[in-house]
Amino acid sequence: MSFLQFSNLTKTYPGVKALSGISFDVRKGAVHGLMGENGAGKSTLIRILSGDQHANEGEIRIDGDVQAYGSSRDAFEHGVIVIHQELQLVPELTVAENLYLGRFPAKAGVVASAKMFADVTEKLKNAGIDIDPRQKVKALSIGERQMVEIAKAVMLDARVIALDEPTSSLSSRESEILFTLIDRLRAEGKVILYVSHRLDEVFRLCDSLTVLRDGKLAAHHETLQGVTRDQIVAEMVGREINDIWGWRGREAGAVRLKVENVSGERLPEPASFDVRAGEIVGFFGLIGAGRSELMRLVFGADPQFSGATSIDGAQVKAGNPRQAIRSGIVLCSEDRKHDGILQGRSIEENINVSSRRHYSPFGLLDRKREVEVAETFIKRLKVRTPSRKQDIVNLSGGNQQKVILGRWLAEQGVKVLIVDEPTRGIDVGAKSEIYEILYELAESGMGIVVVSSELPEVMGICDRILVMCAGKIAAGLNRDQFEENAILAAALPDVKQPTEIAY
Amino acid sequence: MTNQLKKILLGDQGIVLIFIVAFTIVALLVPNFLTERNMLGLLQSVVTVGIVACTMMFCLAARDFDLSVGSTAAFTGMVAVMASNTTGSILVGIGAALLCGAFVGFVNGFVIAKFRINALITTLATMQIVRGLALISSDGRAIGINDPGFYQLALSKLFGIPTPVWILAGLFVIFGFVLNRTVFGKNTLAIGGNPEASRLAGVNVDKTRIWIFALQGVVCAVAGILLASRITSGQPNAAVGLELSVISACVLGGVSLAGGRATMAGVIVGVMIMGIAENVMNLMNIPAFYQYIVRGLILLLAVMLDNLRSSAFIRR
Amino acid sequence: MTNQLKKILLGDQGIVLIFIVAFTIVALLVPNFLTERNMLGLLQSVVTVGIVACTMMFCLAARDFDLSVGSTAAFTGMVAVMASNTTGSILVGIGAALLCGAFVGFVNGFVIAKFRINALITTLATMQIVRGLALISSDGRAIGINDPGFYQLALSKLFGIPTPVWILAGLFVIFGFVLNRTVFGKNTLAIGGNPEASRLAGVNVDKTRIWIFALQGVVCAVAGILLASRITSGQPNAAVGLELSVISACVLGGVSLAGGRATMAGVIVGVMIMGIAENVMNLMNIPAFYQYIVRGLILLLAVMLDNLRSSAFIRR
Amino acid sequence: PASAQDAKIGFIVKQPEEPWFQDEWKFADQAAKEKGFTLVKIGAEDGEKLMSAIDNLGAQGAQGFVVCTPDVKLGPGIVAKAAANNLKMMTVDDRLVDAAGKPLEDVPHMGISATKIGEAVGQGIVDEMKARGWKPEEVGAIRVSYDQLPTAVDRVEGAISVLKANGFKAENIFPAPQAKTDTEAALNAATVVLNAHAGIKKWVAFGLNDEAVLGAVRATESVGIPADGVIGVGIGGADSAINEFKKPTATGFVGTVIISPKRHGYETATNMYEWVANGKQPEKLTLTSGALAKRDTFQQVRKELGIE
Ligand SMILES: Nc1ncnc2c1ncn2[C@@H]1O[C@H](COP(=O)(O)OP(=O)(O)OP(=O)(O)O)[C@@H](O)[C@H]1O
Ligand SMILES: Nc1ncnc2c1ncn2[C@@H]1O[C@H](COP(=O)(O)OP(=O)(O)OP(=O)(O)O)[C@@H](O)[C@H]1O
Ligand SMILES: [Mg+2]
Ligand SMILES: [Mg+2]
Repeated sequence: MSFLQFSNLTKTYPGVKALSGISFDVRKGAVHGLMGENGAGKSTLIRILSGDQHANEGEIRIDGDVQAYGSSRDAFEHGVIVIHQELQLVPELTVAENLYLGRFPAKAGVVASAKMFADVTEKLKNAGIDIDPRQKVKALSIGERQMVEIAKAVMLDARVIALDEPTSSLSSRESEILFTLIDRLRAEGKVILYVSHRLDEVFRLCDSLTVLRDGKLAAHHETLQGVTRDQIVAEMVGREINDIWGWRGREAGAVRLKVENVSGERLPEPASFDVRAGEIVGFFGLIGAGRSELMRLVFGADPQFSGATSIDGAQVKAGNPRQAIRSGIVLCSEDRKHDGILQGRSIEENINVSSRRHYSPFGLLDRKREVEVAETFIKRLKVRTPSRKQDIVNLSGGNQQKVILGRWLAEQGVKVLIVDEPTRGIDVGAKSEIYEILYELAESGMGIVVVSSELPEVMGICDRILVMCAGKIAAGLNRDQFEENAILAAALPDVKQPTEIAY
Repeated sequence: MTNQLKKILLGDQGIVLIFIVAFTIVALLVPNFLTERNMLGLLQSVVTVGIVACTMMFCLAARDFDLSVGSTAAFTGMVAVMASNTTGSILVGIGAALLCGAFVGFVNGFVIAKFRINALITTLATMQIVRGLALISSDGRAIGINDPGFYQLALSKLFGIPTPVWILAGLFVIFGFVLNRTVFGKNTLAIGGNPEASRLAGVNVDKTRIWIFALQGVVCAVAGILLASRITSGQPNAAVGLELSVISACVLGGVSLAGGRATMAGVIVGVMIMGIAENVMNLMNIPAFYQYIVRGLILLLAVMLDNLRSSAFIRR
Repeated sequence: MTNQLKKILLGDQGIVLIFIVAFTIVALLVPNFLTERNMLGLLQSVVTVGIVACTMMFCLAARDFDLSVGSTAAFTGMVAVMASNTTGSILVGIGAALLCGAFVGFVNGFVIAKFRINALITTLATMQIVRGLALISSDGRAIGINDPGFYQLALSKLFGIPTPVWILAGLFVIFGFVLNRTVFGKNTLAIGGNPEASRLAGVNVDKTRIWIFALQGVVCAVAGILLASRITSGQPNAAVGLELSVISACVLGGVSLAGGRATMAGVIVGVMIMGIAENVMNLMNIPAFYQYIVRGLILLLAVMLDNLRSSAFIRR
Repeated sequence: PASAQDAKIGFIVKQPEEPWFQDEWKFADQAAKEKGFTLVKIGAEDGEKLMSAIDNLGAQGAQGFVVCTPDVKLGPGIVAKAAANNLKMMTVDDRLVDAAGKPLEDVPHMGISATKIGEAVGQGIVDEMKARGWKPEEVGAIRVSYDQLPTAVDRVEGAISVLKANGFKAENIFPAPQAKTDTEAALNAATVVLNAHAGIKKWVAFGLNDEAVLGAVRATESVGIPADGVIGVGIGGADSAINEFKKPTATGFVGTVIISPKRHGYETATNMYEWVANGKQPEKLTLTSGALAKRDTFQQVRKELGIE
């Protein structure tokens, strides 16, 4: 019996047809997957379901009733809860307040704080999420914030729950918490729409699946029995991809990046590691393990308390990203919204912002060159956009991520490239393109650091993995030592004995 | 536990600490400052700014901006005087002024929230329009209060403290409570902190913003009525430039112009710092032209100290 | 291709369209408006606001704020007059004024960028300090220009158009170029779009901000010198409230107070709309009190139209 | 010479919101109605607006204007601007001066000097003190000052000169600088002075205008000094001052020096009209005088000045 029905949904933005005539049904008590390339229209569909955007044509029915709500609040009152792709939290409020935002428990307008905190503590515990409800959200790491978002979905009583890439910066352990929660919800008979670029998850979780391509319905599977990964990939990207990782070996050269005893405010324990020329080093860990913070310290985004970083033997000035870039080290941050995109500026400007110093004589722009650079990376990374002049905030999440990556790939004279969750929200097709680029860069002698919460990814593309746990580098493994359980074990805080760091 | 202590001293409310230190120094150094009479005079002199700062705090916390407060205070003061003169009832006058204030505020809020027009431009426009109304309705002249009972609003005292000061204190308590303990206050902070997230979480952003501006209007009317009572007439030129004083007091008190951050204690301190600065400059007979310079330096010093304090905290 | 056309008409520069329509209507309806004399008068009347708007655009685009422009213009005007009176050389006077302007701007920028102090408070402080300096240096009275050659700055004409208007046009061209064609301009917009991201992308945020304020100071000095020449004296009370006019002109011209968005064409139109409004109200003999209301309504109307236009475009 | 129908005359004032200038305009309007010419009223708060206003008049085809300038030092600039626009001009209230500070004698002027008004205020205070039998040494004076405005300085200095000449000691005169020119600012500034000198029981107050003095009087009331211990004399005869006289009981606001807006408005406009229409040049200098109005005399004074 179909409980949630989409019929003929169509949505256009200026210059973009985001959805055209999408129709499909979802059963009660089913987890329904939604997949598709970046910019295929998944988030748009979800945004329409949430009442945040309005379709140009078509309708949504829940339990047979046409939904004609005009805002997120209406949608909520109709039993629809949506967790959006971009984190939607208020940094200055506490975790509990964020969870209850829009529906505070109150008597005569006065918030019943004690009840609220008790309630949240209890529910977070039940859900297996370990976050202090009295903490302000601004003090949480990205991954922790994502867990807060997830808590939102399970805390409230809803008929339909839509999750837009909820695991994009979670490692498998935290994802597992989410999956347990989803299983529970499924058992309660809720309808769940689940957007993800991770195929494993889709197979682990979903009962049925819809694939979108270019805003159109590319495939609909009532059941996933007998459906193969390759088939879905082909439906999504219109071609076959045999091995997304496509790893190929190369000789590591001399040490390029040497990090010694670096510590900072959020990373009290000094950390040391190095990266050789032509080497791709992966950093794995659970959320809050301190990987991002370590990279920010190395790059100089945050002030260092101690330690030193050198590239090819030359000391890098600490605490100054500008100097770091000039000495050949760049960081593509995990938080694209806060640290990446220049709001209100075009794709072209977002790509050129750093690299243009190489082709701007006397501070004057070389507009031809800027267009060239922008077009090159739009093409190479398959950014889906009507024009390079498009405001970056109008792009889909994955496409924004590609533009930010493009900014750093366009940079010249890079010796060490650090990418933090580089494929966060990026589709399978584009992922393999990005890996290919990383290999090429490594082959040209660059040292590369990949921070990722996706274990298959680090295992798939790295030559060496460093595992971080509770702010310390807990283990190091060479490619021939890669083994899922060993890596996970090292990442877990209760395993006290660090394995011998390789080489 | 020392950490806990540090947090209180150096945390959000740190400007309070600076204030206490500064107050002590001033009290010791400036003769005639810490007399009962001067303290009462000081408190009365900050009534207008203080009252309006209560709601301006909400306005700024929600990432909005209101330039029309001075005009509204002047206009509602006129309305109170005119209405009570015509009807012979002070209560009717006060009621009319509060209504007019609420109306101006509501219009501001409605235009800003519903038509999505920049708050700066909207309130700049209403600032002009309302000032024009005040001037037109009185033909540009001050209007005297007929019923001496009206003066009593400002002159009467309770336990030796003038009524306006009690009203100010009451508003501080009320709005402090509203900001921290009510859904309305939390929603205000949420809207300022992340408008998009608040909207998606189902906060009625438009309604909240309209309410904030309407409240601001009412509170301006309270200030306007007290001001009229204090100067025993409605003056169309009153309270010019009030907006800048109020906004600076708020920002000085740690309210972020980028929204999402505000504390009542901070705002009170901001208001008091500005009031004390004026008071002390006059007590010390600083010549008018040098007062400009001193005023500027005090502003700078206050925020710099606050900054030093908080960055020292962060580095730890 | 009609799409292309639509984009131009309704895109970023749409306010230009509104302006052209409004201008035509005014020219047809208001007698004496479209005469050469009135046009020249109009242009001269917007020189001060227009000049300062050039750099205020950068300031706002970088998410900053500058309230000190009025004081700086007055102060530098005084400096120009005093220095040229004492030395007998107009050039020395101009040089001294430009230097003082740059210095004030640099201090603003330095304090804001390096000590991370709120721009509103900082420039409010310098606004007071600089106004105080202007008053002190002249004892509060205007200082007449000794050398009549100084008047020529404002009175002289080139091809029938007064020099200040040429200077204004020149600055429009220069700053339009700087905004769109230089790294400095792009960095300004990037900082406004996302200061943290810009820092991490290697933009020298502090330096850029300091430069913006220093430039703003120099440009205020240009405005101050021309103003002094126009009113044949240095006046410590000149240009009070200039900051609000300039900021409104910019915002009217589509510069976002949240940073990251600005176009020179928009700012020019914003400046012209404000100038035309004043001009037409005087041509039409609108009584002073009603001018307030009309001014407010025009402001509202202009942004509302701009809004309607852009939302109509989005809906399509 | 232009005929009445197309005679157009500008009347520019520095503070259009002030009741005084409103009155000047009102009387100028009356002249325009009687003579049948067009009057263009423009407010110009600073030098730049003034220059634009003159351009604007030129563009409208006016033949002449009357101006009360925001600053007398603008003299040469205004004269040049008027000439450039081919406009006849005369000044009212404030007389233009050149760079050296000498009055521009060529420009016809009607007015009263700021110092003179101040002296009238001082005299009013001194007379009242004598009537009440106060001794100068037991009295404090509040000088509500707004030194940013040169006229304001001249007015209060005028008052002080008379006070001193009548035995007032300089150290008993306390400045209360107001941050803005409204009543509230004066009130706050005066309160500080009163509190700082709590020992003094008798006070006199003077300032830039009625509003300033009213603020000082309100301050005495709020600190509990009875009305018979206060002598405030304002300037202007604005409605806020008249309101004081209409209050059921006398306040410390004893009097106000009224200047006649009728002569300043009506006569200057008429003179300018005669000049542009009939080529009859006005007098180079006409000085008017202020009159002190008190609670019992204000109606009569106003009638004499042609205001009622
Ligand atoms: N506000 C907007 N203005 C213009 N175009 C938009 C806007 N929002 C989305 N789009 C476009 O609509 C298309 C669909 O976007 P959507 O966000 O639904 O993609 P998605 O499938 O969620 O992609 P991703 O996997 O990257 O999140 C994209 O091409 C995007 O550029
Ligand atoms: N802005 C902040 N203020 C204070 N503490 C923070 C802040 N951001 C992160 N932290 C804390 O610093 C620790 C390290 O976070 P970091 O982001 O480096 O972890 P991570 O390994 O990259 O994991 P994630 O997947 O969550 O990003 C976390 O415990 C987090 O709570
Ligand atoms: Mg998406
Ligand atoms: Mg991370």
